[in-house]
Amino acid sequence: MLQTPEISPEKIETDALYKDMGVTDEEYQLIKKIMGRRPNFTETGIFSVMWSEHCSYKNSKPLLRKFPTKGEHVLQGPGEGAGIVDIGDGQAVVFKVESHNHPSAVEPYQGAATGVGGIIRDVFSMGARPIAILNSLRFGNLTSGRVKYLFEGVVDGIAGYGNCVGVPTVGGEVQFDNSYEGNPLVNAMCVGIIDQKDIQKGIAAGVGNTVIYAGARTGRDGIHGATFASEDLSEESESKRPSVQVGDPFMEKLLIEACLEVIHEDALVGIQDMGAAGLTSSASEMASKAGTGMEMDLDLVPQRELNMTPYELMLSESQERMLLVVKQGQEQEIIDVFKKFGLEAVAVGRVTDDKRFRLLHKGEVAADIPVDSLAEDAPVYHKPSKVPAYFEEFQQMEDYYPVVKNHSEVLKTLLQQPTIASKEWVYDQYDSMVQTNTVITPGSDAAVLRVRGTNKALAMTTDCNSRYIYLDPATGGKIAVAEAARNIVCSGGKPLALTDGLNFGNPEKPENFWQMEKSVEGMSDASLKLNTPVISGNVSLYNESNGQSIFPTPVVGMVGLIESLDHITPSFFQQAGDAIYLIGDTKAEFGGSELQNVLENKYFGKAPAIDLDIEEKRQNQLLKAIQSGVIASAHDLAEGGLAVALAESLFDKELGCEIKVDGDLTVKLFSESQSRFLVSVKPEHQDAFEKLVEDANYLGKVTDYTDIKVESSGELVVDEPVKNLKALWKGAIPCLLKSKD
Amino acid sequence: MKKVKIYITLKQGVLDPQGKAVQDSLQTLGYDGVKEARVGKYMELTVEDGENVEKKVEDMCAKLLANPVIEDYEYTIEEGVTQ
Amino acid sequence: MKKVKIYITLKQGVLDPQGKAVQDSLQTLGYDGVKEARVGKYMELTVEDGENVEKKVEDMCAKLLANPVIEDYEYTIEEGVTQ
Amino acid sequence: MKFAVIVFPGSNCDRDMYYAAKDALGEEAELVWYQDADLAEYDAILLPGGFSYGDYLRSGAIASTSHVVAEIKKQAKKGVPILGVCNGFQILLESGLLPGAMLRNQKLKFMCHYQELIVENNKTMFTTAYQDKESISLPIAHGEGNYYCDQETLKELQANNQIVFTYADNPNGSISDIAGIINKEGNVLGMMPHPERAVEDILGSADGLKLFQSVLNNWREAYVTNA
Ligand SMILES: Nc1ncnc2c1ncn2[C@@H]1O[C@H](COP(=O)(O)OP(=O)(O)O)[C@@H](O)[C@H]1O
Ligand SMILES: [Mg+2]
Repeated sequence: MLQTPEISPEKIETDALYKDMGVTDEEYQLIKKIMGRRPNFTETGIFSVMWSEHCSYKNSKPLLRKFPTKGEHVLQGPGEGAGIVDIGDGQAVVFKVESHNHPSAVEPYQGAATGVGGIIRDVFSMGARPIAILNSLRFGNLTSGRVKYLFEGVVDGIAGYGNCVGVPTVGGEVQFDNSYEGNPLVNAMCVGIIDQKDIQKGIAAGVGNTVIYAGARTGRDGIHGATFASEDLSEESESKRPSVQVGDPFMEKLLIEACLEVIHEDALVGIQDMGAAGLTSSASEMASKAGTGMEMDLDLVPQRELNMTPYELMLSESQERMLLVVKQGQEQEIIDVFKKFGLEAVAVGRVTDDKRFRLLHKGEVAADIPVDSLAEDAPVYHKPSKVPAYFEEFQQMEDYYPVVKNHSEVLKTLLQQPTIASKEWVYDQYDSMVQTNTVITPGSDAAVLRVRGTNKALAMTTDCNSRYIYLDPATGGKIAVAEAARNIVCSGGKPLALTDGLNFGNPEKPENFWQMEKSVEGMSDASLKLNTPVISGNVSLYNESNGQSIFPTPVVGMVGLIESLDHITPSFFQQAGDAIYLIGDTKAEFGGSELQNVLENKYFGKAPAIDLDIEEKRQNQLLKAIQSGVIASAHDLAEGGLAVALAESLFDKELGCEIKVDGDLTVKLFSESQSRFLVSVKPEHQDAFEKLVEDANYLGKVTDYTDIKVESSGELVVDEPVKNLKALWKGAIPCLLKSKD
Repeated sequence: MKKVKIYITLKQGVLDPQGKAVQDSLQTLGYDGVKEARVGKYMELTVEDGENVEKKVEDMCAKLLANPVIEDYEYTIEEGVTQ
Repeated sequence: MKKVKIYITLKQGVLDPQGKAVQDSLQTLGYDGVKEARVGKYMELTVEDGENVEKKVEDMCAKLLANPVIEDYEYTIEEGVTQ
Repeated sequence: MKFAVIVFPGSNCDRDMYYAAKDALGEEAELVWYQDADLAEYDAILLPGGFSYGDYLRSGAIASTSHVVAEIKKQAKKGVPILGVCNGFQILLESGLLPGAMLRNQKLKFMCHYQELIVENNKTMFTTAYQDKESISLPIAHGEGNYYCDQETLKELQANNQIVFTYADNPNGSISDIAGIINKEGNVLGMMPHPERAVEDILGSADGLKLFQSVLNNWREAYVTNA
């Protein structure tokens, strides 16, 4: 790889070369003012990455402030590597979501793999042991060869990295829609467990203390990755390919073990992973947070390649690296721990009292910047926002009502839609059981992991129906949070908190900014109501290809606490004879529905309505019912409505059911009205159940002859062997992948 | 039939964890003369004679066999080899 | 320094699912002249000059780099290559 | 009884194995870092799954050259029970303690799910708690579990009853559906499925616990009751 040529400060200004690094004219002037001179090449590079959206959240900060972030159990909100929530017994759960969209569009395997590696580091840098990985993926339609390549590569990359580091991948979601064709989304979430006394922070405290660099050597990988992530994807990005990083999960596994040992050393003051913008962001943030400065000698940084410039060393995004601040004089203690695992750890600098970020290279000062200007004091923009024309048009439309003749056929078609079809092809490639805590493996509403040594368990999920958010971001934002909470409740958990992955298009387009604004407002309303504060998150903007934005996709990652192992509840029917109930009302709501997509090949109209009071009430009542032991299974209704939920509930044990519905059959079977659950209850628990849950409608029974039978007005309108449906549902994705385009 | 031999290597500068592991392990075994190890792929294709074999092989490498983002490739084409 | 190039291939008779997959994908892409594909490994070692380089390389291959149950190997040693 | 769980750089089922021996079985167990290789004090040695050395080069290859494997060979000669699971099995193959080699799964994908197995030999020190031909369910989680050996070796394995577990529905292309084999002497077992992941009902199956119980029972019979 070529060395990046140095350019003189004068030339950077006169030729406005800072623009190539993503710095605007105004920002350049501001930098000049802060510096009191022209920044040199390295300094300009440092500002450019630290002031990119990826590191500074300059466009999203004003929105993020709207999120409720406090709660009685929250120990650490947004701002550190990951958020932390108390789960009792002196323990806490740590989690965060991270996007790796643009790298995955260019090199799907490595892009996804390094995304997983990065989010794991965020979690163990807090001192927590990573116990689970989830993901949230979006692709274009699986009919295109390129999309298949991206999909297969991304899944392979997640598996390749996660399996090797020994953290189980326990859940996630995948949706397929045209808007992601050129810009797939790859969001990964990591969950960890920690003893509260071990919680670490990424601070460079204690003037005179030593800065230690640990892990992989620095190469020319991913230079400018952070700015790259903050640009639209275009033909030109293809030529930026060398900026793709390559991950080494083996190194990461050793780093996890070494860091979890290091946190017990008295010598350790602060620790942070080197994520986006590598050494630059970790070092400057650690100093800025502690109110100190830092001086590093770049000649001491372990290097993989020859003749690396300060610019390259500071901007490299080589993976599997950590930065530690260690008490002066006790460096060896720390170095020895890394050594045991065959890892390099070297002192590269020290904490200073002058609040400056100073870098030495070959005996010269390569950069000298007031450290707060890189972190706390980075610029913040309030972008203009404008209601998109499409939204106003959608709001004025008549309610969409689909015409369905053969309900059985429609059910079959729905089950084969890749968004609804079984994701077994995906999660079979993930080691979902390593660490032997996984009680509910992928394929259910939420994954469940027991907390070893206690009688508790954690439920976790990622969710986001971006179609609703596209139609109506405020409503869709509420639904995304509510849906995640529903999945937690169905598994027997009390939702604790959430992490968000905000994936949007270019924020400079006022319509996009409006989508961001409204979805954040919707999500905030729901988080407040459902008492699930936002404890961490990630923003990924500029998700566009050829000028076309993705559907707004604010992914919700949620974790819930299951107070007793007895409360763990499966999502599928358990036994013939059990009564089936639908909790909640069904209205004619088809805007953004899977059925609309099947029939019209697009989404339009109004999103389904959601009433957060009702949502909260139903979730509470269902959770109570689960905790009192009267629920055999619980599943939330999502894409495809009741018919799809019924079928899904039957597949695992290959049971049958006989149910009756009255009224408008199309609405009853396929509407996507919100706040609904499908539950099964043992006959002896029916009375108790009906007392606990208000809006429960009896539908029928689970049967042991394996057909799904739906009767309406005395007529059998669906009568299909469950085996056949299951074969269609399971086969859909593998079949699409095999077919030639 | 032609026998095509394809050598796929990681681009200069791209991290090669596998090569590193091999080198370390060789050193542990006492082969400390090994200063660097890089691990790539080797493929042998048996291809029907025909027009433009070279052009086709070039295409196959660029489109499928190598990942141009991180890999380089070279190949040789041998005549009339029977296996 | 010497540059050692090592080619590791699956033994004749050992099924090569990866080779089969490569051949299938090439055919899907329209390269139906490809009658067989075998996938192996290619390594480049940079080794210090010294005595018995050849013997050492032979040893490394036999002891670590190839698994004799399933793999064959060949190598070439090039003189004085500077990278 | 005292179990050693060998931890290589990159092992990741080491704790799972440890908990199986310690909590589920209720015996003593220790995690032994590959460099601290004095194995004399242990009654059984467990080689856990994972990705030792990242599975770089070939799975298990680099680990098999380490000093601790020489030590394990010594213990094997003495008759100490040695169990290699998944990557542990691959290490046993690469080090020559068991015959054959692993190829990538036929479908070239990593796979993780419960798989039905048949206990083909319930006379080994690892399987006496199972019924002959018992059908059990254990998780598999591997990308290179496609067991291969030449015909001669296969005949020998069959003739000596060395095939201990087979897959009821071969997931990876293994020759003769082989899921686990034992050495001729009967004290070194290698298997791809994970018994240590199936030692509690809450994890979906406790079928793997019987394997550990077999080892314990046979050890007690040999050393405790005779003492
Ligand atoms: N990318 C993925 N990784 C792991 N598991 C997945 C993935 N996508 C889907 N799953 C699993 O498949 C099951 C069904 O997913 P989905 O249809 O999205 O469920 P829901 O609508 O209930 O959220 C879930 O258990 C989920 O964890
Ligand atoms: Mg669900």
